[in-house]
Amino acid sequence: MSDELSSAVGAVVIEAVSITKRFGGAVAVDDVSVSVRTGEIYALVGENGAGKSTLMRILAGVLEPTEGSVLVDGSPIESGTRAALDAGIALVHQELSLVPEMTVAENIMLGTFPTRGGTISRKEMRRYAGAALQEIGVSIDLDEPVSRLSVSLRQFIEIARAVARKPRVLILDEPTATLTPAETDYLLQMLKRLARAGLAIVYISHRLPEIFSTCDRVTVLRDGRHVDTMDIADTTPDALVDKMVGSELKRVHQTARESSPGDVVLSARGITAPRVHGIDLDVRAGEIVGLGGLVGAGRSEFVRAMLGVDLRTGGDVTVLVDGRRRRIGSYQAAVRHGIAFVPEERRQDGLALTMSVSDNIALPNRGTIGRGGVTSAAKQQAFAGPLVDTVGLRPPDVKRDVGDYSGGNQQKVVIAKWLGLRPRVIVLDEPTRGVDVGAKAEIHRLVQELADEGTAVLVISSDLPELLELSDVIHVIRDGRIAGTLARDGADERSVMSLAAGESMVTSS
Amino acid sequence: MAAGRHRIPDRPRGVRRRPRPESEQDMSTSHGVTFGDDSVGTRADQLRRTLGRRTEGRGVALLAVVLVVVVILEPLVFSAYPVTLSRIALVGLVALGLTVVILMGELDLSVASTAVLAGVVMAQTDNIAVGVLLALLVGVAVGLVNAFFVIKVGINSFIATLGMLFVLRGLAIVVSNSEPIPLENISFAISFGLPIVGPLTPRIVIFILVFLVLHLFLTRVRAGREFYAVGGNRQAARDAGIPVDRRLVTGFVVCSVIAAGAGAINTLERTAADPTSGSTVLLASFAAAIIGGVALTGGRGSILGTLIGAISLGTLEVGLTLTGVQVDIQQIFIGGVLLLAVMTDPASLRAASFSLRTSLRGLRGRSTDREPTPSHDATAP
Amino acid sequence: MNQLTQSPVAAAPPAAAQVEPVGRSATGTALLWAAERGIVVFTAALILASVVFVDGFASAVNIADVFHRAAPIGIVAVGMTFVVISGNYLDLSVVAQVATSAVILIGVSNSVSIPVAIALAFAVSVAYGLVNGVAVGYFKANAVIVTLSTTFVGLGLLRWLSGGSIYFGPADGPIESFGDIKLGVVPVSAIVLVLVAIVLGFLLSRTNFGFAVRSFGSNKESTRLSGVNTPLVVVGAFMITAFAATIAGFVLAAYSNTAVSSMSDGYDFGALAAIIIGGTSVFGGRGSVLRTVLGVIFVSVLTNVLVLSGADFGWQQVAIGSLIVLAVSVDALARKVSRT
Amino acid sequence: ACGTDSSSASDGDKNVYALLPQGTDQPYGTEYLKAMNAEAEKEGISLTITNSQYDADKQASDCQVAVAAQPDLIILWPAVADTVRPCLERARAADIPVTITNSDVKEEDKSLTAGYSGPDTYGQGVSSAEIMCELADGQDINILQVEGLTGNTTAIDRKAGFEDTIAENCPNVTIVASQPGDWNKDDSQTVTSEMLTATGADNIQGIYAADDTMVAGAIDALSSQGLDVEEMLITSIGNTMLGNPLVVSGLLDGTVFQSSEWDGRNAITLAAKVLAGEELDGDLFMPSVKVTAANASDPEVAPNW
Ligand SMILES: Nc1ncnc2c1ncn2[C@@H]1O[C@H](COP(=O)(O)OP(=O)(O)OP(=O)(O)O)[C@@H](O)[C@H]1O
Ligand SMILES: Nc1ncnc2c1ncn2[C@@H]1O[C@H](COP(=O)(O)OP(=O)(O)OP(=O)(O)O)[C@@H](O)[C@H]1O
Ligand SMILES: [Mg+2]
Ligand SMILES: [Mg+2]
Repeated sequence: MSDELSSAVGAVVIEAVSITKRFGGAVAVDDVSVSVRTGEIYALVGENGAGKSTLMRILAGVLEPTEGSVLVDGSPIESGTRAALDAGIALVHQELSLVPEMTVAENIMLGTFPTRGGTISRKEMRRYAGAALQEIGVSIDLDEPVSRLSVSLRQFIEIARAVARKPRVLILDEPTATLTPAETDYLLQMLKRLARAGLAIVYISHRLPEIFSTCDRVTVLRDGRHVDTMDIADTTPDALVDKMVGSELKRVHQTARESSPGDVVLSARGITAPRVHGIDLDVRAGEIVGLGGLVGAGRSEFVRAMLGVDLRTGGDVTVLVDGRRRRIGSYQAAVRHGIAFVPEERRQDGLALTMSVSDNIALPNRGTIGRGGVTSAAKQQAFAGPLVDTVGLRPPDVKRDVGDYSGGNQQKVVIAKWLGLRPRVIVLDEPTRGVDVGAKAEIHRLVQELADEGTAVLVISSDLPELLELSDVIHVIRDGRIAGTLARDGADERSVMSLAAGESMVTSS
Repeated sequence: MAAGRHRIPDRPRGVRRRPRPESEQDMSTSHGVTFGDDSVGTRADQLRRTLGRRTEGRGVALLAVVLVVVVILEPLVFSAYPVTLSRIALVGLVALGLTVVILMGELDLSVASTAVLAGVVMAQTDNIAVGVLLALLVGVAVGLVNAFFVIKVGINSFIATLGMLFVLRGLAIVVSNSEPIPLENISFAISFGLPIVGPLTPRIVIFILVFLVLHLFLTRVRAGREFYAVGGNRQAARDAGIPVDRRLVTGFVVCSVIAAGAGAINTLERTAADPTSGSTVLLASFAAAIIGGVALTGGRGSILGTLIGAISLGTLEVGLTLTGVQVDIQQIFIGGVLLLAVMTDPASLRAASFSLRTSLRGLRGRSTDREPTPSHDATAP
Repeated sequence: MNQLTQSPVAAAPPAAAQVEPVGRSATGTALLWAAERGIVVFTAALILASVVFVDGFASAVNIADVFHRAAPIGIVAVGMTFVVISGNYLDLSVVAQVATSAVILIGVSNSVSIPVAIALAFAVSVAYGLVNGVAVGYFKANAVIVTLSTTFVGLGLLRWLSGGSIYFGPADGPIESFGDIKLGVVPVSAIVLVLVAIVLGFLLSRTNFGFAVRSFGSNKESTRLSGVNTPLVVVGAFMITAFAATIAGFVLAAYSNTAVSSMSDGYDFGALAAIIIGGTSVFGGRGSVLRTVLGVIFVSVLTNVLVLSGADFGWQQVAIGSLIVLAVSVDALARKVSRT
Repeated sequence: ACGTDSSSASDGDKNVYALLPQGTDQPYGTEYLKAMNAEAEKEGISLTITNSQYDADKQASDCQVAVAAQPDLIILWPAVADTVRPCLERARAADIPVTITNSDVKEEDKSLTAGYSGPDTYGQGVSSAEIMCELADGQDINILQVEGLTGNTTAIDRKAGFEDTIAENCPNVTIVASQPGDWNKDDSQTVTSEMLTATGADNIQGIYAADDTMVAGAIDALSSQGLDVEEMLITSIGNTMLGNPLVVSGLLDGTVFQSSEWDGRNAITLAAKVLAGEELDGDLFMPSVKVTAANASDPEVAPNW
């Protein structure tokens, strides 16, 4: 197949012809046509729920279109992932789709295990997998089960899998959501390289800078409908955002928050845990403290150990409750004393996807809903209603299963869970990962409002602009230690990155 | 086709390979993207990691304990190993098939009933060969029905097979008119219970063969290995183009056929079909699999583990019988050992110590009045 | 009973890592509405048909018999619903628990006194709840094996200590006369079932504990991260099952005024069958006590009708099995239709 | 108790394996075991007892273990009579004598056994039927049958014995409905009540239950339906502590004495004879004494379980 690769750069490889996809009543994709040419990097943007993933899933044969067809080299391909793969279409899914218990090599070769005389040839498998990893310039122990790997590494393994298929069309659905800036740059370099070599690449991201630095053309989807397709050269980020949200978005620019920090509310001393080596940290009332660093630096581990979510091997944590310092022994104690935690793995740890929005929101607020431990669905829905409006859930249907909502909306629900408690402290781990610009702006607003109301906020983010915009102070973590601390004014992307990577020592008070 | 895809030259096609520029080099290292290969430490270190990936730990531990205890109390268990082996085969054969289904993240509660029905059907004819064939056909049929409900209708296997548990048992009673059916060719049936290979009876030989076949299938054969993907992350398996439904059908059929085979073997060894037999099969099989480290959530475990589980249970039972301890006390003992086995699993101990330590911390120092010492800036010198 | 509007089957098997969101068409929603009330419809239809076609079914005596069939296992099932919804499959040890409580009630009240017997029985049930709950909740051990083990230990102890013989209370003693109490055609056992169902139904659907149980069954980690003491929730679920089983033991013993250590054989999967026919998800999160009660009534009526029409034991089993599958299939198919 | 004997067996003791399908899990088995152990003490036999809980496969496996242990003798209570041939042959090959207890093996297998002690299970059904026939006294009556546990050997034999005899001796008695009561009082009570509903209570003149526990349930069902129990012709098997008082009080018209004590004791007596190489004069049958109001209070039919 890939012998035609070199031929006809710029010719249309894959074409979606007036695709419509309905899920029951809901229209996810509405009569959308797109086409991708060899050698180009083609961007697909839109808010959460715009239909990007659904459309891509249809191209990759994971979903059947309700109407319309997918053409490769002008001829329709039959449905099913197999057919799509054989036609040279490889999709890197938005949700990690790896088998935790299988090794890196097996995951890369999943579905195409090389066999020798009927039995799997481990040697071959390691060879191809190794080649694929080398192709993307990442080296990992091929025999490590992926369950042991970091989120970011898993992302690269997914990409390696796609590359190993020797695709002609490579589709990446928000691949950078779990990556740090450096890793993102690295990935983008790689994509350009692959494109130069004649691949057709479809790239989905909520991060416009990436789009503008990398892509050739961009299509905007809104509510499942095709809004516009432009050459990147002919548009600007603001124009793009307007097309995405459908109206003039009120943009929150570097509004240097007038933060007047109060007393230290959350105080951690000498926290140690696996991959965390003695971290001290204070968060004051009304202050937003950011934790920067590379994926794998141990930020998540630190906060999880600090809050008692995971086992803390050493150190101790106190929180200021009505003028008294309370020691936090267990995670439940933390919650009891008004600490809220928005975990990194939204779908796994943050939400019960098969339960309704109101169920999810009511859970941490059990104590305040009803009295004497007695509650009811009606009470819970009544309680959830206003919170859902506060975070701007769309659609604001508290009876709907959380699983039916798209990424950004799910994150809003996770935050809404905690607002009801009027928390003293809120800890957010990658709060806007995979969240669209609109929702992202709203979440930022929420976080800042919380701070303004005197909540002590601790944010982990691998999204530097976000970290810089939100944080009053940034602690940069490297290898489980604080590598440096930057005040708002002393902080910029470079200083953070250099601390994170440990290239040189930038310090400021 | 697949093979074709993978006959790649070391230089992957389509992409120009150029030595990665420095920048990228340290990009990949300096940003924690690179670890693993290079970080592979000493032999011991490597060994530890390989062991860390095994799922049979608990089974091995239990087996060790059992063997030590038994060797001290009742060496006869070993000197009369054919007896012990056939008890192990009795406990373990169905468990092997069940493991296949569990690895796919499904369950089959109907195995015991399948075995019973197969036996009863087998006894309907005088010709043993035909009978065994019929029995195995019952297995195939049951497997297909289970798979149909799980895949086509889309109800989960726990329920579908719970229903089948009742249906098949009922059919066995109906067909047999709720009475044991003696086999015609009793002399053959009896000889079937006698050793054929050295001291090993057909039951043991078949058990060993089934173990080997399944072990190879799940570790070496592509379709078999893909069962782990089906159980570990079904969506991923689908996305990767694995024919998940076909794998599921295979799994259910394999499991049911093995159960039916076990039913046929039992019927032969007893020289009669018994519609009320197999009361202990289902739970014993589950016990063997789970002790062996097979996770009911799928994707994790091994046939080897199940074998180890079966050996532990079988040996323990025989040993206890020989000690002649009162039956009730034997039961208490077996229960206790099982409970211990699952509770002393490393993961379990970790979970327990975690909740213990946190709750202890919760107790001491409910509140303290101290100002936080100013955060000394942890910047490196 | 808001649970009635919840889905009877698991939204996704545990293996599927990613839950596919579901949109619903009007027809689909309608179908689901019907399917989710499947058990109500089924039960109503069956009872109606029986009244019409099976003579003697509606007779006072027979209604009492249906209640007799439903009561003891129903009480067990109602309790076990908590374990099932918490995502822990089932509690096999109910067999041992029911037998133990029955034997203690009659054995001990013969030798000592009824209050002592009742106290002792509950003490034992607490032990069961603790061992099962701690092993599953705190040690994260697999519920099937844990409860299988406790069944072995429990029955072993019971038979070893009690001598395992048959116990029967004095004729017309308090226990027997309690068993004979009737409210019109409704025997006391059924009244107890209703009371237990009301209490536990309230506990499951209207209290924070029940809420935590359901939520835990749906997603253990998110429940823990919401500040719920999840191990304790598990202990609670097993504790409630144990209490229910103990009460079931009393009812069973009172009904026949006898107790044998083998009298509750088959209650484990029997109760589970009722729970599932009722439409509670075996993978946790969704279900209700009301559903379980309906499931139990359904099975009891069915068995009763089959006996009345002289069907032999084998066919009874076949019918029950087919029903488990049928009840759930209808719902699953409805979902399928509603999706596309 | 027994276990400790075997471990602390003095060399003089004979080692005997007793392969039983029930034990402390059943009332009968419990009393049986007591008698058996007591007698074994006397005879200086050290017992190793297994309980297969009516799982024929487990009993077969137990048998293999027993043979491997090379005891002086094996006492076998077949879980399922049709399935013991291999066990018998295995023991024969290892020339370990096997005595059968409680329910006998099939005719063609008897040559492999050293003797049988226990009730004539089929005969008990016969006796119970004979009582029923006498009570019926030639009139056309309809009766209900409550069977034992489905598929259980004893249940099957008693059913056969009863039905055959009724068909032969008194065709005027018709069994209009039959359901298993699983040896349980409560199950029996429910199914009886339901059978009455199905057949219409006033069409029924009699009830036969395969044991006293179940007949007690049946009687409760009658009285809770307000039917006149005295009127009904009721027979069963057992003469247990539950059944005997019912006979005395006249509610139960007749039952057949089955003594668990006799059964357990004679299993050992027989084994001891065989071990001592004594000549056996045929099988050792438990006298199937018919117990009616006439003799219910006699000491020799004092119930023991
Ligand atoms: N399997 C499904 N069943 C029902 N509705 C679905 C399903 N998958 C997606 N949807 C709905 O279709 C719409 C498009 O979802 P999709 O995931 O394609 O959006 P997206 O653009 O990828 O959002 P995000 O940027 O958060 O990934 C959403 O409203 C979503 O709720
Ligand atoms: N180098 C590594 N080796 C083993 N496991 C790792 C490594 N890096 C990360 N992980 C695992 O990945 C998971 C997520 O850690 P993560 O990479 O998120 O660290 P982090 O500093 O919190 O970065 P971020 O929170 O931005 O993702 C953790 O469970 C951690 O154990
Ligand atoms: Mg998406
Ligand atoms: Mg993290």
